[in-house]
Amino acid sequence: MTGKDLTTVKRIFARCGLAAATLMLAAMPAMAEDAKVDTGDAAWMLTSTALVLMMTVPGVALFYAGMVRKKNVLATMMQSFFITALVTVIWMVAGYSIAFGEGGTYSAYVGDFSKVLLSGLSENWDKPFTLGTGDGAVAFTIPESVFLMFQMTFAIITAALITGAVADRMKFSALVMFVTLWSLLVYSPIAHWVWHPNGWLFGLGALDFAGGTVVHINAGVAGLVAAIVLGKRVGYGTENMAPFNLGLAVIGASLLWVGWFGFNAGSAGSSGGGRAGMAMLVTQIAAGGAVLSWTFAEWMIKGKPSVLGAISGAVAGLVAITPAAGFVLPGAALIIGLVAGLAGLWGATALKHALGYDDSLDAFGVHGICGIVGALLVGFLSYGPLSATTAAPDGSPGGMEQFIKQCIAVGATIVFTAVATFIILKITDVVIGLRVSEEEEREGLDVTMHGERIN
Amino acid sequence: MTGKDLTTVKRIFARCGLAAATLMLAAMPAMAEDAKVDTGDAAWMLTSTALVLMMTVPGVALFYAGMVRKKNVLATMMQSFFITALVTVIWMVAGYSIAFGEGGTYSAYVGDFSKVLLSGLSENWDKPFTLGTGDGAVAFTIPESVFLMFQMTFAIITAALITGAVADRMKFSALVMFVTLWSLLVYSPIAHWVWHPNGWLFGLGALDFAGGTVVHINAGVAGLVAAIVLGKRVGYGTENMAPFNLGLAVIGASLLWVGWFGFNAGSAGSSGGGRAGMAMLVTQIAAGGAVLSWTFAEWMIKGKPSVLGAISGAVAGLVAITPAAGFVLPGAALIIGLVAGLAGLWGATALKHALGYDDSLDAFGVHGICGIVGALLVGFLSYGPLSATTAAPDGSPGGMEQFIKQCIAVGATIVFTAVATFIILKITDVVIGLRVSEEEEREGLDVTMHGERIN
Amino acid sequence: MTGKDLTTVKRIFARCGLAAATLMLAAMPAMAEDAKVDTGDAAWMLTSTALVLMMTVPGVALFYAGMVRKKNVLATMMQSFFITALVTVIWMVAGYSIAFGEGGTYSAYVGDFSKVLLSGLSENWDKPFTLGTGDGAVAFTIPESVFLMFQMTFAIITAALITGAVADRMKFSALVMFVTLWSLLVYSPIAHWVWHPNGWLFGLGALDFAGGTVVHINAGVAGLVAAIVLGKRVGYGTENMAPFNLGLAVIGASLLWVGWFGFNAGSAGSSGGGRAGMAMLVTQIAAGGAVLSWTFAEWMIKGKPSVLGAISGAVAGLVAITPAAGFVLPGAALIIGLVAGLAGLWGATALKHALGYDDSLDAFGVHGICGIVGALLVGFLSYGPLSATTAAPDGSPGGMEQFIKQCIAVGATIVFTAVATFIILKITDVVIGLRVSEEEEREGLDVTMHGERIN
Amino acid sequence: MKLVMAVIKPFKLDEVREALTPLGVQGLTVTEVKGFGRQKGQTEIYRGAEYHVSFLPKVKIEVTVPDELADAVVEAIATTARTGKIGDGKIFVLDVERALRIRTGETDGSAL
Amino acid sequence: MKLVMAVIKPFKLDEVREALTPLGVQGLTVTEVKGFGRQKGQTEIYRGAEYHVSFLPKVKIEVTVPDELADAVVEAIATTARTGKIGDGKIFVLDVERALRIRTGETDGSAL
Amino acid sequence: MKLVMAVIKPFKLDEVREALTPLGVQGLTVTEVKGFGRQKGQTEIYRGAEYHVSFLPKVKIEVTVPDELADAVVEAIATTARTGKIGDGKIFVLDVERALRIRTGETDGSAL
Ligand SMILES: Nc1ncnc2c1ncn2[C@@H]1O[C@H](COP(=O)(O)OP(=O)(O)O)[C@@H](O)[C@H]1O
Ligand SMILES: Nc1ncnc2c1ncn2[C@@H]1O[C@H](COP(=O)(O)OP(=O)(O)O)[C@@H](O)[C@H]1O
Ligand SMILES: Nc1ncnc2c1ncn2[C@@H]1O[C@H](COP(=O)(O)OP(=O)(O)O)[C@@H](O)[C@H]1O
Repeated sequence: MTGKDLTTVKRIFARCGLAAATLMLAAMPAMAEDAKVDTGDAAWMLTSTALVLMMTVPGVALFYAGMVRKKNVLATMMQSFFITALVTVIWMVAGYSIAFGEGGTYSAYVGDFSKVLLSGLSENWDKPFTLGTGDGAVAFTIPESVFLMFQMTFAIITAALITGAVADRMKFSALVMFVTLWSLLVYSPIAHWVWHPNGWLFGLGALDFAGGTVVHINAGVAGLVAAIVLGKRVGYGTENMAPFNLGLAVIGASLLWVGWFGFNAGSAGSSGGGRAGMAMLVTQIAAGGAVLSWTFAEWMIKGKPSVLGAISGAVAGLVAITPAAGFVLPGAALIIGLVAGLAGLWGATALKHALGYDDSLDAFGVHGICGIVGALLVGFLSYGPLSATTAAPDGSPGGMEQFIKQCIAVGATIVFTAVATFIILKITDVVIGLRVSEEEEREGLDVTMHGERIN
Repeated sequence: MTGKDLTTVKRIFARCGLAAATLMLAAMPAMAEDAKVDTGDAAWMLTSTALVLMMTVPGVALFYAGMVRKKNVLATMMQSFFITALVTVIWMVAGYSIAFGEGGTYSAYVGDFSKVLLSGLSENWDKPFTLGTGDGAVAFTIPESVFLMFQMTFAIITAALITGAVADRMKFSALVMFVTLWSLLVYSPIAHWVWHPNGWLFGLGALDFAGGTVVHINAGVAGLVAAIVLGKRVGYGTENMAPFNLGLAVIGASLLWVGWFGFNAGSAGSSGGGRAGMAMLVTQIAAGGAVLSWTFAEWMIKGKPSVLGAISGAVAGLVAITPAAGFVLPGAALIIGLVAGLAGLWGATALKHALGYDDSLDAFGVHGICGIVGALLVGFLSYGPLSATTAAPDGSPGGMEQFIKQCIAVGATIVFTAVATFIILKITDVVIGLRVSEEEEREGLDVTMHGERIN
Repeated sequence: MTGKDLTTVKRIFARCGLAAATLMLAAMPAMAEDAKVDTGDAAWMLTSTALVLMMTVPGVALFYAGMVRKKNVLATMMQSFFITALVTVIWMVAGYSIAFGEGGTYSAYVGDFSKVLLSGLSENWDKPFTLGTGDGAVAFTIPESVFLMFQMTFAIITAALITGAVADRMKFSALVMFVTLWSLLVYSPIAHWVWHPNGWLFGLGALDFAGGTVVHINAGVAGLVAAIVLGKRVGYGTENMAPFNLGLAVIGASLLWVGWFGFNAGSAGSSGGGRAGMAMLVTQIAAGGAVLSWTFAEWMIKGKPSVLGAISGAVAGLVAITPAAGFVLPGAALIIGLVAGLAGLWGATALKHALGYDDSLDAFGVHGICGIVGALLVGFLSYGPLSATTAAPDGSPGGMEQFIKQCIAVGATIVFTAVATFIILKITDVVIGLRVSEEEEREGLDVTMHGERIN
Repeated sequence: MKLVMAVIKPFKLDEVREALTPLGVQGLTVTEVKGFGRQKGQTEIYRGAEYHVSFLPKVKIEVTVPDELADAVVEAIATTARTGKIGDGKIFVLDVERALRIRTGETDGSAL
Repeated sequence: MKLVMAVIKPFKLDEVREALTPLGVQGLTVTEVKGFGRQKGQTEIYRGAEYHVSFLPKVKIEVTVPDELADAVVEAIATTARTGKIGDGKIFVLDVERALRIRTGETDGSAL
Repeated sequence: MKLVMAVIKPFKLDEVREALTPLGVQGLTVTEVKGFGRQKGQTEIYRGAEYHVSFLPKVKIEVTVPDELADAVVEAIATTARTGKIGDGKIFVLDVERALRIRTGETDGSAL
């Protein structure tokens, strides 16, 4: 790898997730055989991986389970928990290869099968990892095992987030089939577009620090499509569907918040430099801002500041800052947070009611909408020096040019995931049937799907 | 910065929080332009920040919510959750500046507005941070973003702890106003006194490793004043106010315990040297000791060892070791823990009943009393070499001289926070009214303040 | 320490827990006076310690409490919580010394009292720690305080795991006495055998990366013996003993899963090299595989995939990978996980019913059985290079020779713990009485042992 | 006065309450109960331990009404709560000798 | 014997129980119920979905007493449970034909 | 018809239900209640605040049966639920004027 190659890497890589790695390059010795894992970076990435896993189990599991009726609490937890296991194995078998394999003729769109079953990992397992080859290669200071584990936790949570839209009425068997196909055919390709140096959105220079498109817009739109295809819950709009135990949702949202530090600051790929620190700081500020704006808006509109509003606001802010976390300053983060709180409130109330679909727990209303808000706002608000490299000392300052790239990334993600999710759902419906019977729905999924109940 | 300056820094800084940073100085190259963030130290401080956030959400939220009656569970969680967001924004806007700005004429007592809205952070964001200037400067191996985020989580938890004293009867709107003023006018100044090199208690050489005065005595005394000003809960002493779900409190206490490793070992400012490790170890020992002494004492006195006693003991021990964590050996930690368990039990039962105030969840009884116990005991028990530096090879060994300094720090904190909290409460009372109506209190805050309930 | 000594260390140490330390040796300067703590390794080990503590409180506490009836929820939590404190103090007072003291004449079997009350820790507290002396010494890059805290969390969780077997019917006072004796007389010696360089199983070259024998087989077998000695619960087999709130168990299992990253990847002793990363990866894969195999098997056999099955599968997989975590490749981990899921299901259902004991929460069925499965399978599946050192470039590849060593380690652990546990229980029975009265059992331990209840 | 005690399926509660208001019923009391009857329960299996849960969640409505209203109330509940599927529940009518409104001390008819 | 069934505000429970003891009432049974009545419930809003919760938490006391004690018991409950605010609840009296203490098999008067 | 209302110890529920089936009882309704009586409660202490919890968990069974079955049912419950220890509970019998099966509209005897 020549000096010029490295420069190219830095320029491109600075635009996307795990970007801080490039900052390390300057300081690192040439990528020689004897490169060593940086113990501090590795420590942070191992920690971040644990934090992101915690976001799904128990984070999302509780956040969602706290919002459903008593009869569906366990089934809702089961969805996140089982998906964690399922996507783990899927990712190991083929998902990682499709997302982060070099790819062949269509390498801009999809990886290949070279890393199926993680083949190749037994070599260089104790050496720093380089993603991609040739000009586009991106060098890390951590081993591939850590890189792929960290990425695995993203694949897991994305699938788990979708379950919020289909809660209370989807067959468990159908969910298993759907997630298997979706993870391989939708998640992995989009991750390749955005995070593999060969990916077309990576090449375009669209900014997505930690997964605004790949994770949140993706899950949100998939959820919306699934909610529409499945149809409304029995009794929606007429029966009382008040959450059984919002306390669980508060625990879930809290662990999401804490875990999000791994999600965003971990996406710096390193603890050194200052990007991880800045990412954590702006994550916190955006979350705080969104709690305030959602809560105060609800207070004014509905007369009371609700707990569900506050925790939803936190998630809204965290989602919106995700694509921006490594690229914006605190002031911009506060703006993103305040806007996200209002956007989420609008998405989960006005928009949903206006369009009339039943997105049970607002996977689209919060993750979809706020993911879009964040992905677009970073186009204007990104601060050059934060993404600057020696090759591109100005980094990617916000502006119309960047905004257009963001629009392309957002649009492409929406269209692809909407169409592909729809097709996968229809196939699953034919093979298994998507929805439980009305009687099972009335009785609740806990007992009918899993033979258990909480007391 | 000359060699002599550095020496001075070390001598002073070794006496207070984040002290381990000084140990690093010896090993570091001169504070040149090209100093680099230590990836290992940064990894640990990022992790610690996540751990301390987890202490408030969901830690304190659950610890407190598990002790109230069913009708107030969500409202109690809401207080901690919302405060997390509120103090985040307050800290970013002005709190950090008031606490860690250099300050002008009264720089021994309060910072200035130079860091309002975190201005200045966009420069040197990827460089190690030096707190203060000139002789008193303290050099870190982590960037300012990480330092200020870590400190933010302390500002958050301190405000959240107060809510235990006012649970079940304070208006949510009044709490929002109170916390806003209190965080800016009470917390930030005291943090400046103790942790800024210009602060008068810092200069005095009072030992407070991780916040015995700033966090626990401060929150405990503020809580006591608030409990007295608000008055007793309706039905206090006559109606059954048994905790609705102590299971939540056990989860909360557990996460407090785990998170406290970030609180105390993170206050070493670094993972290197041995101070973080020793701080974690003595934290664990003190917590364990206090669980044993509280539980066995209760067992003897009341006939049964209660779960609430055990978890309260853990918190008591953790509080008491906080000011001492980086300065004492395991044996001393065990003593501190054993004493704290008994002191907490006394504070939460005998003292409270003797004086007749209604500190609903014993914010003062546990945090105030045990904070005082720890802050005073460290005066006798601190082990020189742990706080030693090249300039002061004896460190701060315990003794009468040190004990007097501790008394001054404790006394000053108590007096200032008591008076200021009282004034802020009175202002809030005039503007908004502190307390809900008796009917609202009867019906519960969940439904009357937030329009929600758990089922 | 000569070069040859170091080589010896590496060869031996690579076979057991905390093995990655050896990989560091090659890269380290001679073990001179001025060796420094590696900030990155220290950061990861501090984090791992927090994660492993989280496994017990609230992890095991919730996992178990979620499976008992309403009347025993708090008592079950109390057992884990109190044990955390109790074993902390026991470990500090003597447990650590018995486990990691050099030992005298019988140094292959037990340590000595040289480290009682952690004496000696005040020296070299800021230096890297070397375990053992002379030829067998093992050098770490972290201070002893961190090493002993990390180990303490293992001693804690092992004792806590046993409580699953005796849930619902053991006197609290008897449990306190039992755990005190058991921790000192059973846990510490076995830890010495396996993890101290002088230990006979260490010398034998049996592989146990993170505690398959010391923790899981040990706790599982002790639990089995205790379940048999205590006898069945009143109403076992006739009354409905359905779990009161499996939601708690899901939270517990999730935190166990997350915390297990500290347990296994922390057992690498370092974040550098690649062992921690590989350990984390295979941990995740085994957990995922076991969830799938347990769930699908149950689905086929019983008609429904249960939540309790899924979370039990996760624990089964995590247990089984524990002895293997640093030594196997992802493919082998998947096999271990799939086998463990089936083995756990068999242990918790068929085996238990066939033999007719009442292991309330399947401490033996899951931890015992899957610990054995993992400890034996690693004999065949371990991958040489992962445990390779310069002295032994082939490491410990799986095969019949290694398998026999594993059988010896497993057999010795089972026999010793079974006999010693039985004796300790009998002594406790004579002194205090093991079991509550039938009336107390009917009324529930929450109110009769602890004077509290959940509502 | 009569106490009409009805055990119904939980999701029918709101509908039933709304059906009673037009008849002049101004108050009623609801209890969560578990019902055992012809409707089969579910089998729950926890790690191999099977429990046939014969008790299903139901809701019990208790409403005291003047004698002349009793039939209409029974009728209204029966109609609204009916799904035609097994487990719809029962209605029992008991005689009430006295009624009293605590707030005012009003008795009988005017207490309801 | 009479079954006195009272629906009261939950926080009045302890007071009521204490008021009955002097009358010679040695046992009673309490159920958590939800009441619908003149007292308005609260509106709960969850992300824009409004539920008017017309049901308020109440406590139902059931106590069987000898005929001659019924009036005093009703009186005692009414007095103690009264706050004068809407929602104080109701008391109904029903006739009980038989009573039996399970432990001893005693019946009627001596069963209570 | 008679309404047999029994308050028993919770762990006896399954046994009692099984004892009623042979008598021809096809349905019953169960409520979790708290009982106050001769059986002493426990004292709970939370950080020094003592609450004597006089209420103990009990289960209430309500079963409506034809007049001729009432005695047998009372007898069966009394026998099965008896432990001989204090707190075994009570059985009360009330008269039911009407019964109706919601699903079919059947009334009285055939509604049960
Ligand atoms: N004899 C009875 N006494 C009291 N409650 C009854 C009786 N029979 C049935 N119930 C209640 O009615 C509910 C419905 O009865 P079930 O026999 O399942 O169906 P259906 O109402 O269609 O006949 C039961 O769950 C139970 O709560
Ligand atoms: N007709 C009735 N039958 C049964 N319970 C009733 C009836 N009317 C009222 N209740 C119960 O009494 C409670 C109080 O009644 P409500 O009309 O709100 O106020 P008040 O008691 O002041 O008239 C209700 O919540 C309900 O539980
Ligand atoms: N007069 C009563 N009216 C209604 N329920 C009663 C009455 N007396 C007792 N009970 C119920 O019966 C239960 C058992 O009564 P208790 O006096 O404790 O013991 P025993 O049944 O052995 O006499 C009580 O907990 C209560 O629920």
